[in-house]
Formats: sequence, C-alpha cells, structure tokens
Amino acid sequence: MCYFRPLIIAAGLILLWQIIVWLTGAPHFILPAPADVAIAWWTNHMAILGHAGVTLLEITLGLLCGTILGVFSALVLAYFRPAQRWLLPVLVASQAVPVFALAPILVLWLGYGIASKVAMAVLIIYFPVAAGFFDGLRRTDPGWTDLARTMGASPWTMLLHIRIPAALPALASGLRVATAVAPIGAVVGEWVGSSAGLGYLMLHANGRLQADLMFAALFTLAIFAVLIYFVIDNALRRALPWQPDRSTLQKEE
Amino acid sequence: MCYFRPLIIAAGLILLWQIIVWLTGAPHFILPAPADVAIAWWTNHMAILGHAGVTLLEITLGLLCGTILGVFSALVLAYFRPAQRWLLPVLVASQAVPVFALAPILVLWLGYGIASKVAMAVLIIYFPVAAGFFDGLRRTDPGWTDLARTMGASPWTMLLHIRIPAALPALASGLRVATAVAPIGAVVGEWVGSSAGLGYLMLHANGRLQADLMFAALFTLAIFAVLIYFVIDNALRRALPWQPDRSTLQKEE
Amino acid sequence: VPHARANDKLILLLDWFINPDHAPLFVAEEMGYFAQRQLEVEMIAPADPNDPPKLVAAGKADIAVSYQPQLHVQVAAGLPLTRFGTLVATPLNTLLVLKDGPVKTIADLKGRKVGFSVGGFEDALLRAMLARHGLTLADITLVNVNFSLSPALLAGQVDAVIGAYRNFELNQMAIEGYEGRAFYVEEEGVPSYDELILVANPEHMDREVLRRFLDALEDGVRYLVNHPEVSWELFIRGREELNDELNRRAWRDTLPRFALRPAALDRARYMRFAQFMQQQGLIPDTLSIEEYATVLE
Amino acid sequence: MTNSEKFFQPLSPPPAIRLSRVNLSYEGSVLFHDLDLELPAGRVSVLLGPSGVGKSSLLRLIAGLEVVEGGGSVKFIVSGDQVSDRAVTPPAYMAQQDLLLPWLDALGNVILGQRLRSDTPDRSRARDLLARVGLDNYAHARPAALSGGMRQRVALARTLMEARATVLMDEPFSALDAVTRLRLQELATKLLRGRTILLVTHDPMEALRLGECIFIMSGRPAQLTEVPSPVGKTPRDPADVEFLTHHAELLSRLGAAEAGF
Amino acid sequence: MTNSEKFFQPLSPPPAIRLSRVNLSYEGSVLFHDLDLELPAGRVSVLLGPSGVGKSSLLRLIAGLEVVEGGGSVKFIVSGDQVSDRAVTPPAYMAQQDLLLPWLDALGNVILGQRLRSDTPDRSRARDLLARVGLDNYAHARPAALSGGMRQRVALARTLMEARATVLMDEPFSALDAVTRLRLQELATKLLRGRTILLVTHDPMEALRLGECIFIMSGRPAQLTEVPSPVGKTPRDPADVEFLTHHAELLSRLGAAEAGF
Ligand SMILES: Nc1ncnc2c1ncn2[C@@H]1O[C@H](COP(=O)(O)OP(=O)(O)OP(=O)(O)O)[C@@H](O)[C@H]1O
Ligand SMILES: Nc1ncnc2c1ncn2[C@@H]1O[C@H](COP(=O)(O)OP(=O)(O)OP(=O)(O)O)[C@@H](O)[C@H]1O
Ligand SMILES: [Mg+2]
Ligand SMILES: [Mg+2]
Repeated sequence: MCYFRPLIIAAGLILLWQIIVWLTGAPHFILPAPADVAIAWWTNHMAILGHAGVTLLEITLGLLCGTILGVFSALVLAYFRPAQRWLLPVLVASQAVPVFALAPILVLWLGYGIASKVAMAVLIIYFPVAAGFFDGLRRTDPGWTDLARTMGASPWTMLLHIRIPAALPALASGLRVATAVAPIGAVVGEWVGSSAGLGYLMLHANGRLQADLMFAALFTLAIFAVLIYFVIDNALRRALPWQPDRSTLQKEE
Repeated sequence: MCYFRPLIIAAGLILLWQIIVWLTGAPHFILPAPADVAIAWWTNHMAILGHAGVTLLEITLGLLCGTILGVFSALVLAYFRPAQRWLLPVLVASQAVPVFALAPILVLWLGYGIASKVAMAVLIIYFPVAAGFFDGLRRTDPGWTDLARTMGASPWTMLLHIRIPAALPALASGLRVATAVAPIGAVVGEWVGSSAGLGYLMLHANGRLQADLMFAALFTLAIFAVLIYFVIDNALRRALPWQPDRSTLQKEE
Repeated sequence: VPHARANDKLILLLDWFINPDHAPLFVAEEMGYFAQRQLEVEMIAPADPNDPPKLVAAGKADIAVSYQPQLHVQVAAGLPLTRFGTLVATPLNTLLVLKDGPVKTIADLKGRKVGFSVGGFEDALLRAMLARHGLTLADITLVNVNFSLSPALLAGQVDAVIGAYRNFELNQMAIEGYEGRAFYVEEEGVPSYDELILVANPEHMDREVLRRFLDALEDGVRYLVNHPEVSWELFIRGREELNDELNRRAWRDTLPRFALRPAALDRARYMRFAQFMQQQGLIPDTLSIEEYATVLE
Repeated sequence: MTNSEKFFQPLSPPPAIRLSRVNLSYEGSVLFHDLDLELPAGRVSVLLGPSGVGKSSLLRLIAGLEVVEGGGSVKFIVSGDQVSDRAVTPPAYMAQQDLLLPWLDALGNVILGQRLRSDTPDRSRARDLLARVGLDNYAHARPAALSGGMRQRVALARTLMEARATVLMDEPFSALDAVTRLRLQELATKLLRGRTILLVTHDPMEALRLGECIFIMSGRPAQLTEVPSPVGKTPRDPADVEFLTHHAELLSRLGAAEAGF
Repeated sequence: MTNSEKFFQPLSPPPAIRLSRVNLSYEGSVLFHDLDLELPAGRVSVLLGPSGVGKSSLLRLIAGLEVVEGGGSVKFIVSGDQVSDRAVTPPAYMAQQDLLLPWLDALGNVILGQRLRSDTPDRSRARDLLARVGLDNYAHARPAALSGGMRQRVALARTLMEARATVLMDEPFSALDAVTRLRLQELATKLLRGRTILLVTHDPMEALRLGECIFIMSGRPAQLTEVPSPVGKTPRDPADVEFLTHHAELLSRLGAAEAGF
C-alpha cells in the first residue's frame, strides 16, 4: 500500500486535471488533456528525464544550502538583538526582490553555471526555514531556560541542548514549506539563464507552443515536488519522535 | 525611536547597497548606485506611487484571500483523512507550477482584471499559511484533546475552543512567512497581463535597461515588504499574549 | 470627435510592454481614428510575449500583436490564428556584438558564447546565419540569458546575443557608451519577414470591424510618418515613464520600419519564409497561405 | 443555598462502574491483565498505590481515553443490571496535570466544558466555584500568572463545574497546603455527595478521611485489593483513635504493595 | 560506598543565604516588601505556607531567576561575613513542575546539567541515582512514557546529580506515594547532608521530619515566621510523641497563616 501511494497520488492529480479540462473546456494549447501530455511525455521522456536530473540537482543543492543558511540566519537573529533590528528587515526585503532584477546581478557575480541557479533557489527556500526556526527559538518554554540557567549553561550549551531541540518542531514546519517551494525555486533559478533543467525545458516548450511538452515537464516537476515533500515530511516525523503529531484528527472525535 | 526605526532600516539597506556597489563595481545598468536610484525615484515618484497603490491593493487582497484559503485548507486537511491523501499532494504540487504555465489559464478563466493577479498572488501566499496552521493543528497537546473529549466536545467545538487556539502560534509563524512573500506574490501576479503595479513597472523598466527606475520601484516594494511584515508581526504578538515570546534571547544569558 | 453612437469594442493584446514599436496604434488612438470608426480599442500589455496569440486563439481577446515566425509555428501547432495586418514590415532581430570586441564577422563566433532569450526560434535563425559561414550550432555555446540580453553582452558574460532589436539594443548600448555591431538577419541568409503582425482568430473575427480597425491604423501610420514630432508628444501623453532618451532614439529608428499599408499581404514573401521555417525543422510542412493569413476586403 | 449548591442537588441514581477483565499494555509491558473492579454507585472510592503502578492509566481507561484491549469492558450500571453507555453518563475527569488552557483566564477555563458542549456558559456559577476554591480575585488571571496550587484549584473548579454523576479525580489536592487541602476536601465531599467518585491519592490520611471504599493497587500486572475503611460519615475527623489505627494499617499495606512492585 | 555516595562527600563549608530587604511584585500586586531571611549554612530549612503566598517566587528569587527590586539583595555567605557570588556557588533548583525535556530520555535528563556545563557526563552516577529513585528500568524511557510520580523522581535525580552546596527544592515529593516519599526523603537527607537546603512543602509531617529550621510564609506582602522544629537528627521518626505535639502546633499555625492571607 505504502509503495503504491505515489502512484495513486499521481493518478489523483491526473484525474483532477482531466476533470478541470472537461469542466472548463480550456483549449489544448493552453491546458492540454492528460492523454496528450502523456504522449508528449513518452515521446520526449529521455529529454525530460535528462532535464529533470539537472533540476533535481538544483533542488537538492538549493534545499541544502537554503536550510543551512536559514538555520544560521535564525540563530543569528535569535541571539543578537542588533541582528534582529538590522538583519531581519534585510531578510524580509530580500523576499520582495523579483528574479529579473536579481538575475543579471547573480549572473554577473556567479556566471551562468549552476551557482547562480542555486543562489536563486536558495533565496526562495531559506526564508521559510529561517522564519520558522526563528519563531521556534523565540518561543522556548521559559521554564526550561530558567532551569538551564540555574545549571550554569553557557549561551552555547543553552542553544545546543535546550533552544535548538525545543525549536526543532518549528524548524520542521519551516522545512516543510521550504520543501514544497524548492522545485519552483529551482525553476525560477533556471530563468536566470540556463540551458538545461525542467524550467528551461518548460520555457522552451512555451516559446514553441508545445503546451503538451510544457505540461509533461510540469507534471514531472510536480511529481518531484510531491515525492520530495513526503520523503522529507516522513523523515521529519521520524526525527522528532517526542513531538505529539496526529497525522489525522478524525479518529479521535 | 520607534517611529524612526523604519527610516533607520531604510538607511541601513541603502548603505548596504552602496557598499555592495562599491565592493563589486557592478555596472550601473545592472546594479545602479543608490544616488541614481534616488534621482530616478524622484523624477518618477508620481508614477511609482501610482503603481505602488495598485500593488498594495493586490498585496492586501492576496494576503486576505491567501490567509482565508490557507486556514480553510489546513482545517480540511486536519479533519479529513482522505483530504490528507488527496488534497495535500495537490497543494504541494500547486507550489511547483510556474507563472508562465498558469498565466494564460488564469486569464482564460478570470480575465484581465485584478482577479487573475490576485489569484496568482494567493497561490504563493496561501501555502505557508496552510502548512503552518496544519502543522499546528497536528501538534495539539493530547492532554487537552483528551480533556475536551471527556467534557463531551463535538468535533466542531473541539476545533473552535481547543485545536484552533492551540495552533494559533503555528498559524502566526506561517502568516509571518506569508507576509514576507506577499509582495513578490503581488509582483508575480502582475505578470499575468497587467498595465499597472510595481511589478509591471519593474518589468517594463527592465526591458528597457532602466535599471535605476527598476531599482527605484524595487526599493519601494522592499520598504512596503518590511513595513507590512513588522505591522503584522506586531499584531500577531499582541494577539497571542499567552505565548512565550522573547524577541531576543541575548539578555538572558 | 464623435462619441455618440454605441462603439464596437476590441481587446488588443500587445506583444510586450508599450514601446515605440506600437506607435501607430497609439497615434491612431490619440488622434481619435479608432473612435471615428466607431471602435473602442482596449490595449493590454502582457508580461510574456507568448501569451497574446494563445489568448486570441482561445477567444479571450480579439487582436494580438505577434511575430511572423511565431505565427507559422502557432498555426502548425493547431492554433486558430490568422494574420490580418502588419505593424512592422521588416525584421528587427539582429545578432549583436560589441564593436571593439573580438567578433568582427559571424565566422569569428566559432568557439564563443552566444546569449539568447528563449523565444522558440532564435536557434534556427542562428543556425541559418552560421551556415553561411560554414559553422554549425555545435561550434558555439548557446546560453539562455532570459531577462538580460544587453546586460549580458555589456558585462562580457557572452560574446554575442541573438534576438536583440536593431531599434532598441543598439541605442541602449550607445546610451551606455558602448558601440555595437549588428548583423542583420535578413542580410545573413534568413529570408525577410514581418517582425510585428496583427493576428486574430479566423473563426470568431468580424471582418468588417477588423477592416475598420486597419483603416484607422493606416491613418495612424500616415500621421506618424508625416508628423513624427507631434506623434511623439501624443505617444508620451499620459505615459510619462516612456519619455526617455532610449525611447526617443528608438522612435526615430523605428519610423522607417512601420508598414505603410498594414492590410497588404505579400503572399510570396510569407510562403518563402514558411519554407525556411520548414527547412529549419520548426514546422512539419508549409501550409497553404490561406490557413494563416487573410486579406480583409 | 447558593447557586452552586442548588446545582449540586442529588441526582437521579448515579451509576456503579464495573470493570471486567480489562487489559492494557504499553510497549510490551502489561499493565493490567484481566483486571476486575466494581465501584459502588454514589460512593467515594479511593485508589492508592505506588508511583507508576497504573492508577492514572486506570482512570484514563474508565474515562474512555484508553482503548480496552482483548475483550474486557467498562460498564456503567444505572440500577439493577441496566447498563448505560458511557456517552449517556460520561464521567468528569480531572487529570494529574492541571491541563489549563493557557489562552483562557481562570474563569474561561472553568466554563470550558459548557463551551465545548455549546451550552450557554453559566458564569455566575463558575465565579461562585472559583470563590469557593479561594480564587475570587483571580477570575481573570491567565494560568501563567497563577501558582501551582492555584492552577490545581482552577482545575478542581472546572471539574466540579461539570457536575457529572461520576467523577474521576487524579491526585486533585496534591499541590495544596494542608489547610487549603482540608477545606477543599470538604467542599468536594459536600458538592459531590451522592455521586460515584474515584479518587486517586498518595495521602493515606486523605484516603481515610474521604474514602467509603479504599483500593490499593500493586504489582505488575496490577492487582487491586480492597482495604476496610473507617466507619462514619465522610469527611471524617482525623483526630479519631480508630482513624489512627486505620492509618497505621494502611501504611503497612502500602509498604507491602510497594515491596511487591 | 557507591559511586554516588562518594560524590556526595561533605563539601568545603556550604554558604549561608541571606536575603535582605528584597522586594518583588507582579503586575502591581506586591508579593514581598522589604523581606529579610537568613538560611543557616549546612542546614535543611523548610518553607510552608498557603497556596499562592509566594513560596515558589522566593525560591526563584534565590535561584537568581527573578530580579530583586529596589535595593534589596540575596547574598551567599561562606564563612564569617565573606560574601560569595551566586556564580561561584550557584544553587541547584528543582522547580514545582518537573520540567523534563521531552526529547531526552530519563538518563539524558539526569545528565543535562553536566551537558550544559560541557562537563563529561558521568553516566554511571546518573544510572546509580536513577536506581536509587527506583527507576533503574526506565533509564531510556522518554518523559511522555512516565507516570507523574516517575517524572518527579527523574527531576529529583537530576537535582541530586548537580551536587551543589546549596539546593532549592519546590515540593519535590508532592507526586509520590507515602512509602516512596519516605524512602526518597531519606535518600535526599543522606545525599544532601551538610548542604544548605531550602525545601518547600505542603506536608507538615515532611516539614517536621526533615526541617532543621521551619519557616511559615503568610500574608501579602508576605511575612516569614520561624517556628520551633523538633529536636534530634533528621530524618526524624514521626511515631515520636514530641513529634505529634509539634504536628498539631504546626497545623494550627498554618491555619492562622491561611486565615491571615
Ligand atoms: N508570572 C506571574 N505573573 C503574575 N503573577 C504571578 C506570576 N507568577 C506568580 N504570580 C503570583 O504570585 C503569587 C505567588 O506565586 P507562587 O508561585 O510564588 O506561589 P506559591 O507560594 O508557590 O504557591 P503554591 O503553593 O500554590 O505553589 C501568586 O498569587 C501568583 O498569582
Ligand atoms: N504513553 C505511555 N507509553 C508508555 N508507557 C506508559 C505510557 N503512559 C504510562 N506508561 C507506563 O505505565 C505505567 C503506569 O503509569 P501511570 O501514569 O498509570 O502510573 P500511576 O500509577 O498514575 O503513577 P503516579 O502515582 O506516579 O502518577 C508507568 O510505568 C508508565 O511508565
Ligand atoms: Mg498518576
Ligand atoms: Mg509554588
């Protein structure tokens, strides 16, 4: 059952899509039917999978760097009052910068290699991580920190043994959001200028009016997104066994 | 002091920017110096403010609808097991859809008015809200729900009086992220065919290499982003007085 | 200007943000030529130039400004579209390099980086241009620079860019203090084509209304060519953000490129270009011209 | 007669509670194996036993918060052998932790049950109960601003507010000083008279003062033994000589229970 | 002599604790006004008082968790009048709530202090202490899987693990059954002998068994009264006649304290 879940989910997404096509009667060059997309997928599956590999690499690197940067930002924010006054606004402002403003700058500094794409993805990914973790760090039960202070904790051990573990559930929340936006982060990164990746493929297909190919790539990306999300969600639940977590609330009532 | 804070923050951002310009020696058509941008801002301030009004409206509507939709999604997810199997993947997949794939569809369904722009913004804004609140709803202290069950709570009152208040801090976390991404949500929304708004202005300026005008608009947007973030952050803290919340952890150690 | 009677409403999607390429449309609007013909034209700018033809094909707009090369691809892909007018009758596309850069001729591109913004057929243009100099696409590196065609060139990120407009990017570089060298595509082995055309959905279009539209547009072009200075004032009226050095220069350089007879169709030229598109593998076969172009009587 | 006393008028006959052959285990460790217990109707039963033996788990089981494993049952018997569903006469449950909701003030916590059942909250009765537990001035204080004993008193008021025919209380007076404890024992006995009560306590004195039946839980899987309780109406006077004998005996039994654990 | 007993060898002279003119108020309500208190060095002082009077607040104040308002001071006096800083001999503090960290198992919670001070954790002593509080089999259980009394015992083991010269304990035995309580009282007295202890309790018996000085806190602002404690070495035997007299007197004083509150 557990192994079929992704397939069922994919089937569900396809069904939903077909229903939307039926209901709205959208023309095929704007929203192609799943069958057309399936054909396009199959005809181009080598190309799609090749591009998907690139995007997957970007997603992975983006998530990795984004998480590290986010965690680091949150710690700095939580521990230095000036940081909160000066860094937080900068971080918030950074979220308002659109790709096209940043793209030339990133390319100028980082070139057209993978670095500029990962940087763009990181910009999108790190914020939910930083904000979630920072919120968690602000909310530590004062009872625990009081206890730790009487035990002679240094700022560092307080962080390591009390604040960070206590903020992990909040970090996990942030990571979940980050995981969900990571694929679009990678795609946006590819707009910065690239010659490979699902984002590039989509842009290209869009330019050539190959809506079916574009949606085939989009579908691949969506499946990635869902898979990565559930893998990370599962890992996070396993990593935090002490955390009350009802995956559903229905049974109880 | 409190009233000068935004000014000081703006000054800080400008300084940072000038330093980056000096350090990297980026050409002015890629990263203009603050002074040039200030001139561009002043020469075009009527246009910028006019466009800013449109974007502000989109941000507000996007945040409003996004929050409502996010809260609603989280509740559905938390309360119906099938929803979690079917809806959650769809929500996650929705985060992977790039603008250019969605723009024609949105225009097809919602026309050229503000609706399609707000819909795009909502797509970006609602997810952090939904994910944060859903996480909060999953994590209710089982002691409280047990107590409520012995008191004869109905699913509805359990939700209203126990689960929702207990999840409010997590919802607040999600809302903070949503607030930070709302401006870019509005800008991305403006790509869905528009003739007004800061996003339109930026894209327009970018196309014609008016980097100074683009950055003037971007700076306006960033100031908006920071202001909205702090207003909402403050409101959230006030709304949850029972929540332990150290705005900084420094003093304690 | 008579406004008394009920007008025919037209939604017109521009190909991109408002710029001097759209001058005849705005002059016609400002001079009241549309209104005189009982037309009310709403002009909307998209962020993605690929969207307007799709939306016209889907019946969400009446007219779109699009590109001839795209038209061939779109019709081949089954979109119900037809060209019924021309706005700019020559290519604007160029391959652009820095004048004092290492590239003096197209042959010098061997082993170099060429930037492009994904539009769908830049690689085909480039392939045709390179072929005349005994090169293939394998001899160069194509880089998608998406949002930053001229910045990439000026900052030395790429050695050339394809897709730059002769009336814009050259002026842009001049303003920045760089001199550019443009290789005009129609001089380098690509058959000449109409850069900007007007398309409509042949299934829904009201020929009589579109004809009136073209008449108004023709009046607009005529006035524009006869009174360029007054027209400029009309163009920037209420659009202050357009009033800058670049647009002024572009305005001047675009004037000679507008189609003076917007309704006219050169069938042989369209068929020749269709053949080129087919040779480049962009379309499976050359359709009969009736399938993608219309002359409104 | 005050508002709350009126409310606490004797009810229609309260149910007896019969546990038969209940089983419960946590992660492989068997807590209860075929455990039987009968709590007489309308009486105060007291449960004592070493820490960690399973007293709280038994209360949770009766409250319906743990699933009875392997064929056992918890029945609420109204009169004769007529079994009533837990849903009809659900027991009020006061947990070992106070479980106050941090976002509600003391008053809000007391009327929580009515809110959860969508009844109109009876604020005046809640205020009266808060006054009786000595918290008249703290009706609008949030739990974070209350001391441990004050929080426990709010939780007690909340349980009394439920006014159920069966009441399960897990160490309800453990955080109170001796004097307040005596006063609240009296209050609870008075307000809950005629209901079926199960009270967990660690204080043998409390057990002897309040208990009409006294059970000791010991061992793993847990066994229940009933010990004789002093005669006389509750709450009893601890100065009594008979009381002291009982106390000594209870202590020695508890010692034995502990040893066997 | 086991590992932990070795560790608990008498220390260099423990400090006396002197509070002079301390003030504390919460949201306008004055809890302490110019309060003075001297806790003798190396002795067990016991603090009793009605619920909500300010006992926990006093402990928090001594532990350095509340800021002393308006010129008052909390001093740790080593010998004669030599004042040592709190930082030199920080008191161990066992709060009224167990405050176990849910992500650590029992053992992890016990060695938390060493972890926080970046010392190498002494696992064998921690295990020994866990065994002494009766939790040998639960070293690797997470707090969520422990009963209330077991959690309190882990918190006690954690406090003993600190082995400080001054120890502040807030109702450390409140969730334990009578027998376990006696045993752990003995354990604590043995392991902490010769240290300066302040113990808050609600149980007059416990106060009389363990206290070398007994203080009653009452009123608002709170007043402290010292009451005479029984003679003899602690832990005392409650069966004693003198003990019973003391008990009766203490109860009546507590009643008075309550009435005045
Ligand atoms: N954070 C706070 N904010 C406001 N008031 C508080 C706060 N903490 C304690 N108080 C008040 O201070 C008083 C004393 O509290 P404290 O916890 O010291 O009482 P206590 O003597 O330990 O009582 P108990 O025996 O019930 O534990 C109480 O009336 C309480 O309402
Ligand atoms: N969620 C759980 N998971 C695993 N074990 C549990 C869980 N809850 C309780 N236990 C175990 O069940 C046993 C009984 O717990 P319970 O809380 O019923 O004890 P108790 O008799 O109430 O003790 P106390 O007097 O200390 O409150 C304990 O040994 C405990 O470790
Ligand atoms: Mg218990
Ligand atoms: Mg206290």
